[in-house]
Amino acid sequence: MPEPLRILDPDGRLVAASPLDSAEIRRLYGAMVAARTYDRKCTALQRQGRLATYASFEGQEAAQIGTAAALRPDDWMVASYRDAAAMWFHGYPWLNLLLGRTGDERGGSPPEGVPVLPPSITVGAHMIHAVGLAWAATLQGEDRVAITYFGDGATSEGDFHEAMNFAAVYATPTVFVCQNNGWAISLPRERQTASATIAQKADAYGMPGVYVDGNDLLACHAAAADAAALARQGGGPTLIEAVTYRVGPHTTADDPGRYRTDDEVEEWRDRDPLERVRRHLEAAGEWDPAWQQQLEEEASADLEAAVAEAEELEPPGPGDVFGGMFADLPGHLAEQRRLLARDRGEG
Amino acid sequence: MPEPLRILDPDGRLVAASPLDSAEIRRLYGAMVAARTYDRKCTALQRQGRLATYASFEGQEAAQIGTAAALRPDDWMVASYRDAAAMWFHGYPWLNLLLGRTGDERGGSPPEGVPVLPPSITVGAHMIHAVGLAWAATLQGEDRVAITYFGDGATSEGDFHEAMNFAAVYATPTVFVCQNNGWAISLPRERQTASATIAQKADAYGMPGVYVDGNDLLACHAAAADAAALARQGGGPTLIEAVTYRVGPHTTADDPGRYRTDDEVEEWRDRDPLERVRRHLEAAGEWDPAWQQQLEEEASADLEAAVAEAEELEPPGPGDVFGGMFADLPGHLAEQRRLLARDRGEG
Amino acid sequence: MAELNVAQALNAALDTALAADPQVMLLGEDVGRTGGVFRVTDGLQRKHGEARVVDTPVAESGIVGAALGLAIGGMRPVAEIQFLGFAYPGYDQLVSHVGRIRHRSRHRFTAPLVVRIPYGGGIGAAEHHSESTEAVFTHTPGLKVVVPSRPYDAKGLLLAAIEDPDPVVFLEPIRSYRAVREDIPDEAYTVALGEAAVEQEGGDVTIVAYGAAMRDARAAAADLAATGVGVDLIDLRTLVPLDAATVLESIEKTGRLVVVQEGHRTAGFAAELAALAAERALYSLAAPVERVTGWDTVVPLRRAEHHYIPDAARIMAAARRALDA
Amino acid sequence: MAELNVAQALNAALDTALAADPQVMLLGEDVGRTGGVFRVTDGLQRKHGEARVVDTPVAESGIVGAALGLAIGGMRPVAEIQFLGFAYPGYDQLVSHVGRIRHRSRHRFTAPLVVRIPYGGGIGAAEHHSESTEAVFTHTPGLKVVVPSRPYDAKGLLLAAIEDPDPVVFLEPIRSYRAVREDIPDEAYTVALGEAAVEQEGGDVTIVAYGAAMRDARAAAADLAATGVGVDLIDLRTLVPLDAATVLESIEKTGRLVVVQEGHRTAGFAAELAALAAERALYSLAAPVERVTGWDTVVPLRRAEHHYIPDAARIMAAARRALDA
Ligand SMILES: Cc1ncc(C[n+]2csc(CCOP(=O)(O)OP(=O)(O)O)c2C)c(N)n1
Ligand SMILES: Cc1ncc(C[n+]2csc(CCOP(=O)(O)OP(=O)(O)O)c2C)c(N)n1
Ligand SMILES: [Mg+2]
Ligand SMILES: [Mg+2]
Repeated sequence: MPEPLRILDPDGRLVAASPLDSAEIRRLYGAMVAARTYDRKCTALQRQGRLATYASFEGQEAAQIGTAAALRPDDWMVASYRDAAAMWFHGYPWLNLLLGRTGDERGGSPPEGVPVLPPSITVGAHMIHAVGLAWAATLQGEDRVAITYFGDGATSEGDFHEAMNFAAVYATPTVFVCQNNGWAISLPRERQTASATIAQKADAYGMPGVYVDGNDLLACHAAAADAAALARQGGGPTLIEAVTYRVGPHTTADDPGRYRTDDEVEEWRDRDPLERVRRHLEAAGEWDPAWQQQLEEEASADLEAAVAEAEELEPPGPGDVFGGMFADLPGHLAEQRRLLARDRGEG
Repeated sequence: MPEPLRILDPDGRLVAASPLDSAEIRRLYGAMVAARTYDRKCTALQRQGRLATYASFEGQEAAQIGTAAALRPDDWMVASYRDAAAMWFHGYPWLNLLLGRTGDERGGSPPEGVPVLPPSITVGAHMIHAVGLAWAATLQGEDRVAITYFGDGATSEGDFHEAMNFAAVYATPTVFVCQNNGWAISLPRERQTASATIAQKADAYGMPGVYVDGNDLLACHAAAADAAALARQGGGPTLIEAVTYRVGPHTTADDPGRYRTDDEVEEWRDRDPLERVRRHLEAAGEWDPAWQQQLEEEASADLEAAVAEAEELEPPGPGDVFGGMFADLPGHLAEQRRLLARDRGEG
Repeated sequence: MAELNVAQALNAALDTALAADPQVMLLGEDVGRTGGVFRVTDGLQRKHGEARVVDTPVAESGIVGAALGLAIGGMRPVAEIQFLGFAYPGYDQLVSHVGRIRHRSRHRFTAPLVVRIPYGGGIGAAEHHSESTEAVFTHTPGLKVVVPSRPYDAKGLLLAAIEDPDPVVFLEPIRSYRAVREDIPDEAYTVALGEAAVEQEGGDVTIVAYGAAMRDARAAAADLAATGVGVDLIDLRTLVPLDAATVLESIEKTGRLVVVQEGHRTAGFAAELAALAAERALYSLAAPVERVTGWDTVVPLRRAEHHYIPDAARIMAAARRALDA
Repeated sequence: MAELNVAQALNAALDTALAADPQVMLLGEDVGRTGGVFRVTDGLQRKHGEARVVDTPVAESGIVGAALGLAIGGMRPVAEIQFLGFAYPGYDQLVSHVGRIRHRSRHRFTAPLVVRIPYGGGIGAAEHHSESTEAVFTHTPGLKVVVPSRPYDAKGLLLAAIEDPDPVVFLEPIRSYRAVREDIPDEAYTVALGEAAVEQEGGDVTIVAYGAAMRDARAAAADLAATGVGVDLIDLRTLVPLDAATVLESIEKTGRLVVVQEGHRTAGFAAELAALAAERALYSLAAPVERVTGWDTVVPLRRAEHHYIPDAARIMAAARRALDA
């Protein structure tokens, strides 16, 4: 195993120069706290039956916020069901994320101008969309980059291969971020693929691969910043493997006790990405409990408001079922809507 | 570019110890001559309208015969539309190959016990079948190996990736032979993928990759023999990239003049794999024109016989159309066969 | 005898097959250690070993393609695709190779394999987790398509599918996994592929359904019967090969056909049954054929799913129209 | 005006679109340097540049998925899949993402793209080169499905498809590429999607077909007309959205429906048309609906293909049965 790129060690000490000043580190720490607050809240809401199945990202906040923070606001983001932290940080509102989790497609429509696609539920198919988006930007003479997030399991899908190959062949400005969180539901990373690292797969496409400590906010930011800069200059794509861990279950429907030990989980809890930054800030006199409390309270307030708004929305009606399929409702769907109304005694 | 594995240089001189004695080299040379005779004959027959589209393998005889000669008779072979030389050498009769080319599915049924699947027409999907076959052999306690042939273009398909990954994860005894013949129809190798070599893609799966002079019969044999031995001992799969060239058109329907220069073709003609072995044998006093003539005449005779047999066969009837789908003709197909007869005024 | 639900009956069938035939093996995502996301393979890896109950990487084309190679090589693989919405990456292997290898090789090489796939909605799942695109598989030459609706059939049909010399796509109705229990014989038994079940007889109207929709069809049939309407209720159980005779016989008797299908409407399997009636029972039809189907839309998520999935009320409404025509 | 065959008319449409809209681009295997295996894109790369006419690696899922990303990003990609038999690896992208992104994002992100696919048999090609599985795409929500049968429509429908704000699967009948020529206006024009063409009117029997099968349908209709039979001959041109009104109107007039479809029989698009008749025109039907289709088999190779593909003789036989019923 190569040594992962690391800037902040597990005790919060800098082992290399920080790419960010302390104000920015504080901002990102605040974002990680907000993201974790969201994550815990969703798990709680799901237990109360107020959300459908939820996939926790606890433990992966640094990998998501660190890389997302390296983007320009107009860069495209194409992420998956476990990447709410990155999506939110890049402008996708909590409300939309929550709506999706209540089972309401309206969550998939972020505010105009937010360059973040709805989360991909299928594993693997979405990376090529980031390749196409980056390609489009180049063809249009824009220097926008597209970042895509996926897991260790997703690298086994043929679509990962085709996306990586297209990106390298056309040198599209795409940043591939693999959050290797150790597991794909019940399959451990070492049985997902026989390669020592996922980063080394980049070489198969003639693209640089970077192996990063995914629980190190600063290292994740540095890796993504370099990849984005390279892409923006026409240097083509990069694959980043952020080594992290899924501390929670795969989803609220999963029972990790069936396939992994608590010791393994505890080990990773000790490497918590938030705690690492907190220690760093505290040592620098940039953190105190009051601020922590303030961050958590602000995040909770924002989320309470978003939850309330989501739950007040009228449930989608037949109009929403048929109306989203095409720009204009075609005859056969108008007819089917009529049939539904007739069956319901409304037509 | 790394130096490809080479044993016989372009002038037919040994640059390393030969893995084969001269009797065996003579046998394989004879096979290459027979294969080329078949290839030329098919192109001629196609021009006369006696065959459907034909894909010539001229220039790739060493890559195919050399690797196939390293197999045990009971090893599985899963190859493509351009691999007739390898298939025939491993026991798939000329008759079956010709029948396929006349547009007769009966060609797909080799004699009982010949462990060679009908040629794959789709690009990419067949490699995983060789993984499954090799896996089955292991589960059944047999030490059979499965070899699969594919082109440089096939490495871009997602199925290549999934096959390579499964083979490495389960350490199946599979030998992947990529004949990099420089072109995928009109797409040159360097625009198929941005990696310097195809062999290096093996590392993405934690599997050995070998870069071989595909016009060197002895090097191809050595690489395949090593890979097969490793697989047989439970060492898992190997990827072999045999660097060669498609001297003819993609198929008889293709016009290479649209995408490549004659100079490039001539350059490769000078590296002809048969001529290389011929020079080696001649220098050793093991070749003379009479023997050459004998080889060609024997091959032609065999092929004439096979062509005659193929063309004498009654064309397939409705029974063949419906009869091959399931072990027993199900009711709906019996009904459809009846409908056809009725439309034809026979029912 | 044991009282089992559909998931348990399927588990029992797989256990039986693994015990009876050393060539039988299971492969798929999370089928081993966790026993599958629906627990259908629960405990089977512990009992039959990691070599025969195999957790695979996340790669559906690889799963189906490897199963084909295994089958040609003499094994009897039972592959699982985690949800029908994730079967599409493996569709090329099914249509281009699994369904063709026998024909391509004129019986020299064959594919005795089963692909188990949980399908259908009704549990408020995420996108792609509620698909009902069985019609695509029925339109794919060389595949048999089986859809059980109840525990007894689930075990018997799955054992028949595993024994079958040809590839079978075996669709398991997600919302029926734990809905009902039936007494299931402990020993092995098969329910023949290609035979529909007439669950209820009556002379007035024919209701044809399968899989998850059977629950709603049964409810509608019961309500209709309660109002004195005679219903022929047919559970197709196998879509390919279709038991056309049983369906036609009933139509000839009732003259009224209601077909229930959760899948999308256009060119769905209900269209095939309507076509069957229009071709081979036209003169018996006393009323227009009624298709009660899902729509040509994405299956809605949790909050709007009920607008999509055919329910007993819609089936009742259709039957009433047929009766009043 | 120029006399063009289907392949040339399509080439003209693409040339027009590339010249008119800088966002339009072509991508696919061998579409650039060689101009496609059927020469439909001949000369376009030379004229419009390598950035806009792009040769891709051999990866159909990548082609469709990249086209989706390009479309969301503001381009108007026209992707080519070399043959329908090679579209299946890209089917997941079509069903899971291309047809859904608008719905998933409630119109925020859209996929104005076209996937051109040569389809159908009749040229004695190798396995996988003669597929006619259009029904699968018609069963896929969010996709429009267009199938031209003649040069004039080929250009007009393709330009309409490229202009359309939603994804269109554009199926090009291989054996019609060079079969007939028509006078084609040099300038841009569109043929509206969703509108069938009534090519011939007569009161006795309705023959509905599309794409490659139109040639045989026309031949049969001509022979029937010659024997004094009045034929309504309908070329659907667009399968989704279907012009049901035109078909129903004709059935109500003739009472006899013959549907021609080269695709496999079970749950094919012909079944949808038969269902339409059984649901919405039952009382007009004077004879059983006749489906003239390909079979639920692999499309046979060169030496047996004629047993599979519906020809004029089979269409005639079906029409006669309908008339004699
Ligand atoms: C194409 C596809 N196959 C299977 C699934 C079911 N599934 C959902 S998540 C998952 C595991 C993904 O693991 P990984 O890529 O490591 O992401 P993680 O969940 O660990 O973040 C699987 C198999 C899916 N959603 N899509
Ligand atoms: C899945 C699939 N896509 C496309 C094709 C059309 N096609 C046939 S051969 C070929 C090029 C293959 O190139 P390569 O793999 O290098 O093999 P070669 O023909 O050079 O031997 C293509 C694109 C196909 N047969 N299958
Ligand atoms: Mg993971
Ligand atoms: Mg090649």
